[in-house]
Amino acid sequence: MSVLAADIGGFPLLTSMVVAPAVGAVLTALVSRRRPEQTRLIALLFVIGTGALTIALLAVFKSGHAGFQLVDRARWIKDPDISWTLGVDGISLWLVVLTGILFPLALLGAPPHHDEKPFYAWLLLLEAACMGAFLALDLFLFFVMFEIVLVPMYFLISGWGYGGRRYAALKFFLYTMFGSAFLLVGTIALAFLHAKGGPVTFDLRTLADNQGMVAATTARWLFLSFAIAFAVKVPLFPVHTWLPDAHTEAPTAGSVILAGVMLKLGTYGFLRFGLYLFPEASVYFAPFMVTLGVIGIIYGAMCAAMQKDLKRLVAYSSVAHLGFIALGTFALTTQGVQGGVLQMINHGVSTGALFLLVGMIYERRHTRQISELKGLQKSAPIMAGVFTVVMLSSLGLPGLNGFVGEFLILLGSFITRRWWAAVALFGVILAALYLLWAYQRVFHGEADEANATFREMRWTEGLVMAPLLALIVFMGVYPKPFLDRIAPSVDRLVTHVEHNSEYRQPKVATDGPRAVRAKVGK
Amino acid sequence: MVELLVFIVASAVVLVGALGVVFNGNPVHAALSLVATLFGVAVLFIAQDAQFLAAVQVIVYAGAIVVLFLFVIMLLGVDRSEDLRSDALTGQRPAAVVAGVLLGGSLVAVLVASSITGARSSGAKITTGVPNVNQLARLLFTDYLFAFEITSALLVIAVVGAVMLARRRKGTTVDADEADPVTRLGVGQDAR
Amino acid sequence: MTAFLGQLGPVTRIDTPPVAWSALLPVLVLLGGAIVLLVAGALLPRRTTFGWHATLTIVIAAGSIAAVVPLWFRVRDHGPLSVAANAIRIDGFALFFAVVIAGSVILAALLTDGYLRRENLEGAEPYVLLLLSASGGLVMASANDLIVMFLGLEVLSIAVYVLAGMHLRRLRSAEAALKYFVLGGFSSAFFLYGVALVYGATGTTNLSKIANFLATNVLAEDGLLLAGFALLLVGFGFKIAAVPFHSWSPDVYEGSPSPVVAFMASGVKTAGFAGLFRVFVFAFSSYRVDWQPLVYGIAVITLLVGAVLAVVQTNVKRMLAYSSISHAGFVLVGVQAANERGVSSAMFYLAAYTLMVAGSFGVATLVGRRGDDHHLLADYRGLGRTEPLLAFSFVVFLLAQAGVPFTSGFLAKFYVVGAAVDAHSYWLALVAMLSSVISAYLYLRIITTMYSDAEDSETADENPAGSAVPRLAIPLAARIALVIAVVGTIGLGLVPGPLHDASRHAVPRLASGR
Amino acid sequence: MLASTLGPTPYLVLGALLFTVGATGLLVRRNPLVMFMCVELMLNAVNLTFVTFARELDDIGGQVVVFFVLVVAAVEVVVGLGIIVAIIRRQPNATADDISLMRG
Amino acid sequence: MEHLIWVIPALPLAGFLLLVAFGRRLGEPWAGWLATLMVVGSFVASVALFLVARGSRGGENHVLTQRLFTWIPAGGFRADVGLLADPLALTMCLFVTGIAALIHLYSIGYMHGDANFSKFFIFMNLFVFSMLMLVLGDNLLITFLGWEGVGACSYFLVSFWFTQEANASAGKKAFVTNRIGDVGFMAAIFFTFVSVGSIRYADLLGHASGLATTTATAIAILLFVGAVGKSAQIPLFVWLPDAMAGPTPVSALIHAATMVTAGVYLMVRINPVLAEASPWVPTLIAIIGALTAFIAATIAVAQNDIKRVLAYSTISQLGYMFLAVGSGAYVAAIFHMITHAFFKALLFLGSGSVIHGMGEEQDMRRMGALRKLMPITAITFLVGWLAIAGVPPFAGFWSKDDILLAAYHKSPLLWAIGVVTAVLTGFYMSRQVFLVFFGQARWAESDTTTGEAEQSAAGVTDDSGETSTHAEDEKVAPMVHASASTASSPTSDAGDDHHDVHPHESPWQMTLPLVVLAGLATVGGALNLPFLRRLLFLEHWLEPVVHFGEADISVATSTKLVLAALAGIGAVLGILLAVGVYLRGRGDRSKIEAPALANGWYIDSSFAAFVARPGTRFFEAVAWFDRTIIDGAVNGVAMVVRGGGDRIRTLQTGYVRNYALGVAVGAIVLVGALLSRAVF
Repeated sequence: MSVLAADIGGFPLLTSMVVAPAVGAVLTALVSRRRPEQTRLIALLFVIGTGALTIALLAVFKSGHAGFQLVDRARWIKDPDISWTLGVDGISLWLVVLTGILFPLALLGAPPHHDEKPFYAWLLLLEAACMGAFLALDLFLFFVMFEIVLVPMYFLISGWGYGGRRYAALKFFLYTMFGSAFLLVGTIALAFLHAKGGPVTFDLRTLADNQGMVAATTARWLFLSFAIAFAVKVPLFPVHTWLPDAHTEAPTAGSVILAGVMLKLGTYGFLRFGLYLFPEASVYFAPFMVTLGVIGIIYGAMCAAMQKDLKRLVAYSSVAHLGFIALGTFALTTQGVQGGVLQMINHGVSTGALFLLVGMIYERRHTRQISELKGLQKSAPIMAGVFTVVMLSSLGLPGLNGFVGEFLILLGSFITRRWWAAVALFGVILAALYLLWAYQRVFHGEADEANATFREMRWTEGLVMAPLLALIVFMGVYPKPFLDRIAPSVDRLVTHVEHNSEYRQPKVATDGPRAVRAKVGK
Repeated sequence: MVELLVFIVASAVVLVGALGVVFNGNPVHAALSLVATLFGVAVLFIAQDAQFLAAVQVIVYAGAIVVLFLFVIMLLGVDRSEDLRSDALTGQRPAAVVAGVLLGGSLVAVLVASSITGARSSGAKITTGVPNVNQLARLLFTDYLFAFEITSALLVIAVVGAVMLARRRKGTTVDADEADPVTRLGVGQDAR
Repeated sequence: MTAFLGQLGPVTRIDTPPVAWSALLPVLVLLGGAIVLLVAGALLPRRTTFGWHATLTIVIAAGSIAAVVPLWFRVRDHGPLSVAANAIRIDGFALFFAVVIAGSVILAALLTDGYLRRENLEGAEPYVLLLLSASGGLVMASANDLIVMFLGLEVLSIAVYVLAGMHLRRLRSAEAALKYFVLGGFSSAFFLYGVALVYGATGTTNLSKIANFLATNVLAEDGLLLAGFALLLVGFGFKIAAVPFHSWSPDVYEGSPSPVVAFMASGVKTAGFAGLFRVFVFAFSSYRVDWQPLVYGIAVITLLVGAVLAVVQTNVKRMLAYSSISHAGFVLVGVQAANERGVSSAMFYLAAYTLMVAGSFGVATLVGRRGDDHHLLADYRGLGRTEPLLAFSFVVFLLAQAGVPFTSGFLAKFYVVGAAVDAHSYWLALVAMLSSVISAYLYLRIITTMYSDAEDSETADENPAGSAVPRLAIPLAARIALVIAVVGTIGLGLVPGPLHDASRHAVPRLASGR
Repeated sequence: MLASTLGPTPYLVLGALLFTVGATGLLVRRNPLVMFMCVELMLNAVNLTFVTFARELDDIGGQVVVFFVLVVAAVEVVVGLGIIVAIIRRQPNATADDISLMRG
Repeated sequence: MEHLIWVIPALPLAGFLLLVAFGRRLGEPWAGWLATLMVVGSFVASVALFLVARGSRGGENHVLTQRLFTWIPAGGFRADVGLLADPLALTMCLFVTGIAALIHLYSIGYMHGDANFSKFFIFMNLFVFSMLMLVLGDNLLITFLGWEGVGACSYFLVSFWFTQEANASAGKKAFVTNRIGDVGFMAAIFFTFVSVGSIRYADLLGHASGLATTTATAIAILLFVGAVGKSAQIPLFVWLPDAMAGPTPVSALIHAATMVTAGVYLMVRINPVLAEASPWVPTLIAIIGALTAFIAATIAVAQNDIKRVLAYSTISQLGYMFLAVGSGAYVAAIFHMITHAFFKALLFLGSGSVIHGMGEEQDMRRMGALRKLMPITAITFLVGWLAIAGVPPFAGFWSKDDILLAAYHKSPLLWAIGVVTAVLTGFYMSRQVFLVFFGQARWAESDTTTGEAEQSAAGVTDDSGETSTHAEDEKVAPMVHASASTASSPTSDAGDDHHDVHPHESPWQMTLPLVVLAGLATVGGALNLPFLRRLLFLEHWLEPVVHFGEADISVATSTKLVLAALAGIGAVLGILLAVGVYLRGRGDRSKIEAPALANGWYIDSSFAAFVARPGTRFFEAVAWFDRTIIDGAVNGVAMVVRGGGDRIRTLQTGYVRNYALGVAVGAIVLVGALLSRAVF
């Protein structure tokens, strides 16, 4: 079923994607403090190298396969059985690639103002952890990676953030750790209950593919414990309040990674460890999760509209966007889940780009207060143009990436949960409302004295934005290559859920017109 | 009958002595009350076939330990009587009484209700023919040999500890909060 | 002695039981070493340019560890050894703890050397007491008799009482000694009374016999026994600083000389747990349904109170003291599980914690500066800039205590929670993890303080905070200690296998419950 | 030798009471020396209990234990008094309540 | 040939991309010429395709399709980028590209000298591309792509002169209001997929007869919601008048001729579904259309801004089209759409020419007697006037007559509304023509008069509480709420430059399109002359598309003639009334131009007051809730921990005896707990 590393000449590609940035972090840390240019070089080298590895992964990934590919496996701890198992499938593939792309951009686009060395070291460490979390096929390994990301991010926020950074970093760390507490207990409980006194294993596939070892009610409890952790990470309403603070106070690179990559750990967790491990419980709790998602969409948008801080606004927009992803995931239809996976990438690209832009604005004006910005379009038309495209992507304009994901999510959820989707649709209106309003206040109007001398985008900044813009357009116009790789794994996941529960997704979701014709035929 | 009489008298002495320790404001008096208790306990030892222990009790406890107490009291001149009419710590005394009543109550209840467990000696029996000393000695060097050896470590600790603690250290106190910054940083000379 | 016995021979010949001295070697090395050191201390000058005392102590402790090695294999291949009329049981468990305790002696000794010089307190006595105390710990870990356990406890404790008051010019040191001593004596009395009650109920103080008795007899009236359990638990609870018997520990940790605290939090606590396991989990295992709820309750309040109180402290040593209480709660979770996983996880935890906490107090020792008085959080401000390596090592210890992956602390928690889950104590596991979230606040607070300059880091670039304060003097020995602790903490986090295997092997087979 | 007519209970109860008085005494007295004396009372109570059990169980082991307790008591007193001496030298006439620099 | 459908949208897209890349370098006027060329090319391609479609198979209508690539595949769902060139689409293509080409040409002159000249054409080309995708899409999603695309372009172009807050607000308002409709559209797509399993028109319309009535109703209503938003019908029409903030060519192209008619196109496109829906759906559409037509016309009567009059007029005319759709007269709707495109584009461009000539002056009260100074503009404008008023034989008469006939067939009441509206149309258009081109020249009048005029304008707007829009926008307004008045009071004319106004005729790039459009507006009726069946060209041409739903209107010829005559008389009546009031000066203008009308029946302001304000307040409440309750709970937990810590901390008194008490209590609890186990 799974394609082994041996298929590509035995090179442990996935492992190297985790190890490379970690090695880079250590090397960066070892360079003398007085050689900042060297640290930068090393960091860049490793981060771009890792990006290149992810592109290589894209090349060797076999797009027809549903199962895990390129699996690397090595025993780590004997009892309980914990192993370094990495593998990639359609669900994680793009997240890994996104990670590989966003990190170099964040590093290039938002260099630190002081203490380069630790900054780069932490950033590289963060990349290693994110990679590990997306690739882990061992529950324990995943938890480890899921948890360790907090540390570099904590240091990035508290070390290089803005005014309220300490509070924000602390809140971020503790809040997420609070969720992880449940996850750890749940993880261990699952493994032990699954073992039934036999050898305990944390191997994801073993645990997921042998359903029925854990009683249904127990599985629901376990699902809840997982869900709390992921809900905090996503974050879903009402456990989202760490996010605005963390996003706002984090340095630009931190915000980009936080929004672009780290939030996906939660949604990815729901897919990989929620639906896959607890199909029945996922179905059972789906109405609840979908409701949370929808509340997040509307609520996040409303809060976003009322923010006075541009970065905070973008942060709240993330709440809304991730609400969409949760909605799609727990719509439990192939469209919804595919849309969710795609939207993770879209959100990473768009919101990452937005944070980069907000960072650029901050660099120039040293304020994020919307009320202090005005008429920037006059002096910086190109930046305004870039901002416009990113904004339109974020509000889901067809032809840009945001739309494809959002549409699939709404379509998928409409199939099973009509009224939830109907409410979620209003989020689409609200998104236009708060983003355009913000754009208007920041870029439109007559620039006052402070904003009149606003500097246009530099070409280096443009270079950082270019790949993101290209992705925004490409994914909007031709998402097929993405969906083609996502689809088999998603279909397998949904089928897995169907096999292990009473739930069946409506025929129309899988068969399209044929399903309807068959019905009419009868 | 005799045992009962002995018990009543001895237990009275024990309790009165114990209460004396607690209620005598003057530490010297308290120490003397302690002696009474120790004697009472020694009597009760005898009443229960522990003659050697009774002797040791008198010699070591009453003879050595209490003397040590008195010695320190005199040495430090802390024989001022303590005012027992009030307690500066709010609630400490009533709480202590309540705690005492509860603790004593539950212990007594346990002992009264379930003293007989059916357990019997699994070690050396108390044989009436052999002198108590011999029996103790035999056990001390057989079953309790290791315990006996380890007490040596205790004694070494006592010696070293006493030496360390009682050594007169010159130099100012380093952390008295009242001390002014200068003396606070002042470093005293070693004893030697 | 033989001559003396020979004289008495005709009257009452006492056949001393055969003692396998080799099996007692780890303890004997420590005891004998202490005596040698005492003598050597009298011969060597008090103030030495080279840390002879510390070196000797380390050699002795290392010797003790070395003595464990052959025993370990012997025990592994031929089963546990009963020594000295079954008063001592040398099994994997005892040997594991022997290594941990001796290890904590090494770390403490490395820290003590520089400390004594700095505080003008040179002399061999502290090391002697350290070794003696450790020997008491070893005795506790291997005791198979309640009396031996009690004596081990006293040896362990009384030496530490003295060590707590070692820095006589510090009022706080003396106060710590007094508080520790008074409360220690108080709780020892409870413990002893518990021994008496158990003795009365079972007719013996030997743990094997007690276990046997409890497993084979059904007591009509078990009040005596249960009351004995309760009182024994008071004694152990005091030693491991479990709530509500913890109140001494913050004051004592704050007041005692920091290297001594390093030993208290690691060696002494470990020994206390070793005794707790020996008595409750091993000997009283058939009554576990009775005592498990108590331990459950104690664990919960210990976890929470420790964590919550740590949060509101401003003195780093007190913070660590309270966090140490919370950690004790974690180990109690392993105790509560009362299964093999629980024991081994607790052993792993204690071993890992020994490194972290010794390291932490090592840092506190150094930052305390002369007078051992700079322990406020504010004293750590800017440490990340002035002493990056020291700060980094502290970060490692703190993150490990917070349970961050790739440190020993994480795996320790993982194993303990696993044990609790295995025993179906899900809520306890959850409470434990949540308390570690609360504690994490504290650790992060310290870390943040270390890496924040002066009042506001925006302006700090021109005026590095550390410039006003002279650099810390970090003696070589302390450096070595910190390096050992850091390497151990991270190493165990990456490769927990050997230690975990050892802890698994060391657990004796437990009897099933009543 | 006295015949055992009384049974163990009165002795045990007396021990419990003695223990309680000692414990309570430690709680109510401020003089550290007297507090130590109270600890001695508690230890004596335990000793009495041991001896009683020894007779009840017909086991000399209980008496041996008392022997060790005596040693421990002695050592405790030595060290404890050492500590007190050290303290009183710095803070003459200090009571247990005065020694409370550290709290919270 | 059918493989070349893609050329039609591709050319403007290419123009867009080229201008994005090289627009600045090309500069003025070459960027404009490039854009125009692309659109002209697109028009040529459309014509070619039209000829192919018409020519093949002996006049049989031929449906051309082309599938370019799969856009979104997901499970059973599949959306292709597919083009469908059927008669309806081709009709739309022809007039969209044709008019767009003219307006592009016009814009070269109009935008002369603008700093962002090339940017303007970027958006214009993008708009044309989007519009063509909307029209040519072979499935709902491609239409939706275009649908949102034109919305976005509208946003860009309305707020093109972004430095003025009012323009920015208007753009935002347009987009957000449109989005409300778009949500309906999206929901309709979902419904379609769920019930048909496909979103291709071929599948939806081909299987329309198999749809359940409720499903068809739902789809139809939801798509109608989308149409209402896009085509500015009640209640979502408020954005269109504000959208006049954009440059005039934009108003002409987007907000008169093409984009706003997309809703009508959509309704016609799905006519088979409408036929399957409950009968109340068409009726509702007709009522909404009629009401919109009437109300907008009344508002147009009292407007002073030259473009606002036209904006309300557009809304009114769109109402006619929906009335036609609701009455089942799809051909009439399309017919009117085309003729409307001709004359309304003409009128807008004419007004643009006036504004251009007047130096950005838009207030009709400051114009007058321009016919001599701007002869070409005046003559073409007059043609437009007669066309929209419905004076035979101009284009408007024929199409409007068709609609009124269908309305009469549906319900005489609707017809009556239609006729009254026709009278109003004649009136307000005449008013405009007289104010602008006749009477006295008022642009040079003294400040006082102007000031008064301004003040009266201000007074009018004050009632709606909106004069301070700019300032309040910051506070009040994430909700759709902008400026009924702002567009009409350009801030640049605050009394410093209008003395220097020298009205002049516009350059040829601007007048040429006027002339062409005037010609079309004159003869446009020829597309569908009712005299002979053979002359009903449009009806024949569209037959294959609308045959499902087209109502069979069987009305006696005599009735037809009477109705036509009445419609013509109504138009003339309106004109005569205006002559009386505005040329002869009879009657009280102020009574006609009542504040209620000038302020659009207060619809916009009441929307602001009853929706936007409470909405904003609600949003604020949510944000407060988030800060205080949700986040407060989080911080509250932290505070509880700290507070608990501080509380428990007091137990740690520092007194050793207290500690001992703690130990004792602990011992008692333990003993008690264990003993309770022994006892129970």
